[in-house]
Amino acid sequence: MSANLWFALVGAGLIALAAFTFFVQTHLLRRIFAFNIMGSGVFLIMVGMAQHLRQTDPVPQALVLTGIVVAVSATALALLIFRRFYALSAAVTLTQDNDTLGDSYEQEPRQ
Amino acid sequence: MQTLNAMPWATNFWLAIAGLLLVTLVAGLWRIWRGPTATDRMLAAQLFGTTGVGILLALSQAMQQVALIDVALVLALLAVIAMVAFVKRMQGPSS
Amino acid sequence: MNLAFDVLLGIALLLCAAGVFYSRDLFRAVVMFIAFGLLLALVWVRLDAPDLALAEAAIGAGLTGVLMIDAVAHLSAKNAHHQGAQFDQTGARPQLWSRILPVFSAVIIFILLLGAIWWRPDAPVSLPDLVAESLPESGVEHPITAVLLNFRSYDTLLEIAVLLVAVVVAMALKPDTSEPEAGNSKDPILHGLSARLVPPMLVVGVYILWAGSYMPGGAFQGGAILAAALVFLKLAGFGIERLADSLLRIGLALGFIVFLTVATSVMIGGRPFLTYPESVAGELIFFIEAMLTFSIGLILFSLFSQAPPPVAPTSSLQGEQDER
Amino acid sequence: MNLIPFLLVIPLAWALISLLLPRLPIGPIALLGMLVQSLATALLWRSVQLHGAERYAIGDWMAPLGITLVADGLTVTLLAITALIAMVCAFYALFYLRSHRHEARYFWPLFWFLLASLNGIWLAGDLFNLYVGLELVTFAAVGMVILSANRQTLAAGLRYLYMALLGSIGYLLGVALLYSAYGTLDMRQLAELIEPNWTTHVAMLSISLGLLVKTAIFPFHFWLPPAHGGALAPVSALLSALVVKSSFYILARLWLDVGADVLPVITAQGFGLIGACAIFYGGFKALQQDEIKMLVAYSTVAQLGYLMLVFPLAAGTAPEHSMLAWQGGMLHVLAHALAKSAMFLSVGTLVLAVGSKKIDALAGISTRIPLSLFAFGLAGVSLMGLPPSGGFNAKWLMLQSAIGSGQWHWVVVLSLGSLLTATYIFKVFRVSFDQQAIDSGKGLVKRAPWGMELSALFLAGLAIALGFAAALPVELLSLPEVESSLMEASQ
Repeated sequence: MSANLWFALVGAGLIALAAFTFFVQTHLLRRIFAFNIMGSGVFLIMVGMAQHLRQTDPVPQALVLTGIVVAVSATALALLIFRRFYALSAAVTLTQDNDTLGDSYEQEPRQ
Repeated sequence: MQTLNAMPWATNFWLAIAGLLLVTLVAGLWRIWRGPTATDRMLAAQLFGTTGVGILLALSQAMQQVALIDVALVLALLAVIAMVAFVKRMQGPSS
Repeated sequence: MNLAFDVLLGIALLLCAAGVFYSRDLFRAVVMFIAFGLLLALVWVRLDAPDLALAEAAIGAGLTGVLMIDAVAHLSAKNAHHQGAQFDQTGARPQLWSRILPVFSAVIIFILLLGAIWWRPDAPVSLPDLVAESLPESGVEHPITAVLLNFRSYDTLLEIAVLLVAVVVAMALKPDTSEPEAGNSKDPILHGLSARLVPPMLVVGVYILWAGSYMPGGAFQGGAILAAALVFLKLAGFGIERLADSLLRIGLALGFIVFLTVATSVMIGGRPFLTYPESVAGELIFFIEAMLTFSIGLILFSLFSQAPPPVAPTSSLQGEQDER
Repeated sequence: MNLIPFLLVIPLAWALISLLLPRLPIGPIALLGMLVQSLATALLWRSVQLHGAERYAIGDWMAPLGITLVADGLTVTLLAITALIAMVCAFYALFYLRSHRHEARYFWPLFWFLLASLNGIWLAGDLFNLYVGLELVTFAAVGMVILSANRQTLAAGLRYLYMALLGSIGYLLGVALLYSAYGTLDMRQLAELIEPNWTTHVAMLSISLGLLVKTAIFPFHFWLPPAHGGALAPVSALLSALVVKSSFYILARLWLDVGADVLPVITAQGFGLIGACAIFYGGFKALQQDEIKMLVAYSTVAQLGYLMLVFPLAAGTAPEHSMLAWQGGMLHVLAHALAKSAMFLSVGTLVLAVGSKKIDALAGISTRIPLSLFAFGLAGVSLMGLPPSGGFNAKWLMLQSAIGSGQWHWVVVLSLGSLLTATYIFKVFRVSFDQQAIDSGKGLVKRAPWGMELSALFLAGLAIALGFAAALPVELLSLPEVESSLMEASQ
């Protein structure tokens, strides 16, 4: 087994772990961790599998570089929205009463 | 790609060094897990950064890749930022 | 020897991920996450991808870690204000089936992926050969830079747009009344540290950018280092985010503007979109990359600095608490 | 000169203008940009109509190495509908955003980025490029949802962002597996190489799940109603009409264009089954809502279910039935886009006029604000699939395909779905025509700006007109064939 294939398998493990976490954790911050690690698992599979039995492949490496940058901006964005949400609601999870807009919903125009 | 010249035995030597450092890194992982205080964890993470630099340098010899020295350089420079963020945000005037 | 190292590294990575997920304490999860980024950088090294190792070292272990620490600090700071607010509480004890179902699906996902990796067919097309073949015409010597900024430059253009959109959303989220951050006095130690550390960071950032044309490095890695330097300056109490709003906007968009302008203006000569004239391809790519580095650095920093300060004004909270 | 890149350059340039020069009157400038954009789209449409599908190699690098853009009949149809709806929404937003000063500042850059990414997705011929396009759509759409930044929209935006990110990861995982198995990211080349094996199946499963989450198909629909129901009216219109279609478009392209040979009949029937569940579940939930925007949002959940019926009708059936289903499905995309955007725009006007989101608050408004209610009704006609309307034609084609291929269970689903749609549309009308409320002088309303009423009416009119002019897009939609004949010619 080559190193490439081994790390692709590790990537699969990361994805499974992160998926499990995503299902059982409702804490928004923990779900951001799960995204990041799941994404890393996908990146490992992308590079590891493509390079197995072949030479170093610059294409998936370039794609993953793009993916990493997209992932960090997604993380930053999710954190920003989460923090704003937290500042307004003091909640760290999305609960049922946020799920539907509910009876008490009236538009709150901002100042 | 530039390469460093190295003897065949040297490859294994440097790899062994890197492996040894990796073992200490796993030990550091345990310290992060145990804690008990946030500062312990943060210091362990800093140790991680330093060990990481060592591993990278050893690997650059073992795999004969000059570019890894750049990676080590970047890691060495940036590892400190998390510490600064920790000091400012967790231990700052707000707590 | 090689294999032993890789196996140990892989297991450490998995352990680290498990540590992130199963830490009851959020801060421990964050430190584990930083360690995870570092181990991942080592994995990229072992996968012969020093470019990714660079990016991961700068972004995963550096920037994302700071973002997370900042967020957790925000949670704990706010928690002091909210008496009885739910902090790191995962809700009531789950039912048995809701325990089994996630385990079951995670196992299924793992088995499916295992099979997909194990019984993979041999690819009939080999892009690396094509890349190597066309590399001389691309204007750069480093294949990954060639892929990112020439062969698949359209992806990169859209990716910068993604970054820009993230910043626009961040700006839109910013409260209209931004208050100065509390306790942002200059710390003498930090001040001295930044005076010694930020210049080398900037130099390394520029070096990584420049190296990108012939060896691992390039705009993203350089930009991430630049962003880290800026974040450092902000943490040390330099109020660089108080740049004029319009100036900041132009800086954020500069890379994208240059990229789009070059991409479009080559069409005047009858070339397709994003086709660099071969004689100046190398120079054009370097110019675009330099602008991108600047903008990416500013964008990533901006995503960090737009976050509300840890001690946010609690005026909007009054109504919420009455509701509960 | 080739027009294809301009469909990307124009929105990106306008996005930059509205971001960097906020002091300019960016609303009217946006309208000007939409005119330019529509012109370019119309020219491209004409050229494809005359000369057939076009391929465009970006950077002059040929397919597996570089990225190719494809403009075939389906693409130009979607480009046209995008330009049309976006233009009307922009016009509507000019009036609507007057009461939302803060939101207006960031609405326009996001609007243009969203448009660029949608155009990019319609045109894309490369798997990874689609990933970047999807992320751009997600970020811009989430940004537009949370523009008002109150607690509800932030919660909705977070839920949307999380599910969309999960979907993206699923999609990317599939792309990674496909790349490792076939060594290419170009969709046309992949169509030639793809064969049924474990890796392909897992990859397609992962991609499908990711895209189903992004398209909000039952049971992954739960993020959609709060996001679409809570956003500003023009944003809701854009999201329901176009954004959810973008991921469905990729799904349809991947299965029916690229992977037609590896799509097992059982998978296609499974897709149909969840589509049927979506139709009924969305319909029932719409019926239960007491807020008008949530009703319309759940209606989107239901209508998206119809799209999933394309798979069982088009896969593994005789070519003529398959073509009918494909045409019907794509016509449904167009008809629903027009009708739903009209509905959200008219509802936005109604909510603004009565000052409440409750359906009950609409009591007796039929005499006060008849134009918007009429637009709502016309759009409803198309959604129910009553003749003559685009919705009718779409469902008629799908019914024909279902009857022709002997799949009677889908006939039942299609008919019952229309009945359910009628029920929740009439729920709104029952309230608004409440004679008691009219007599008692309830339903006093603010005047709505004329432009808002007109925009909704215009789109609703088009949804009906599509019933008469369906031949025009349908003719172009049969272009997967042209695509493949081109393929043979190039070999």
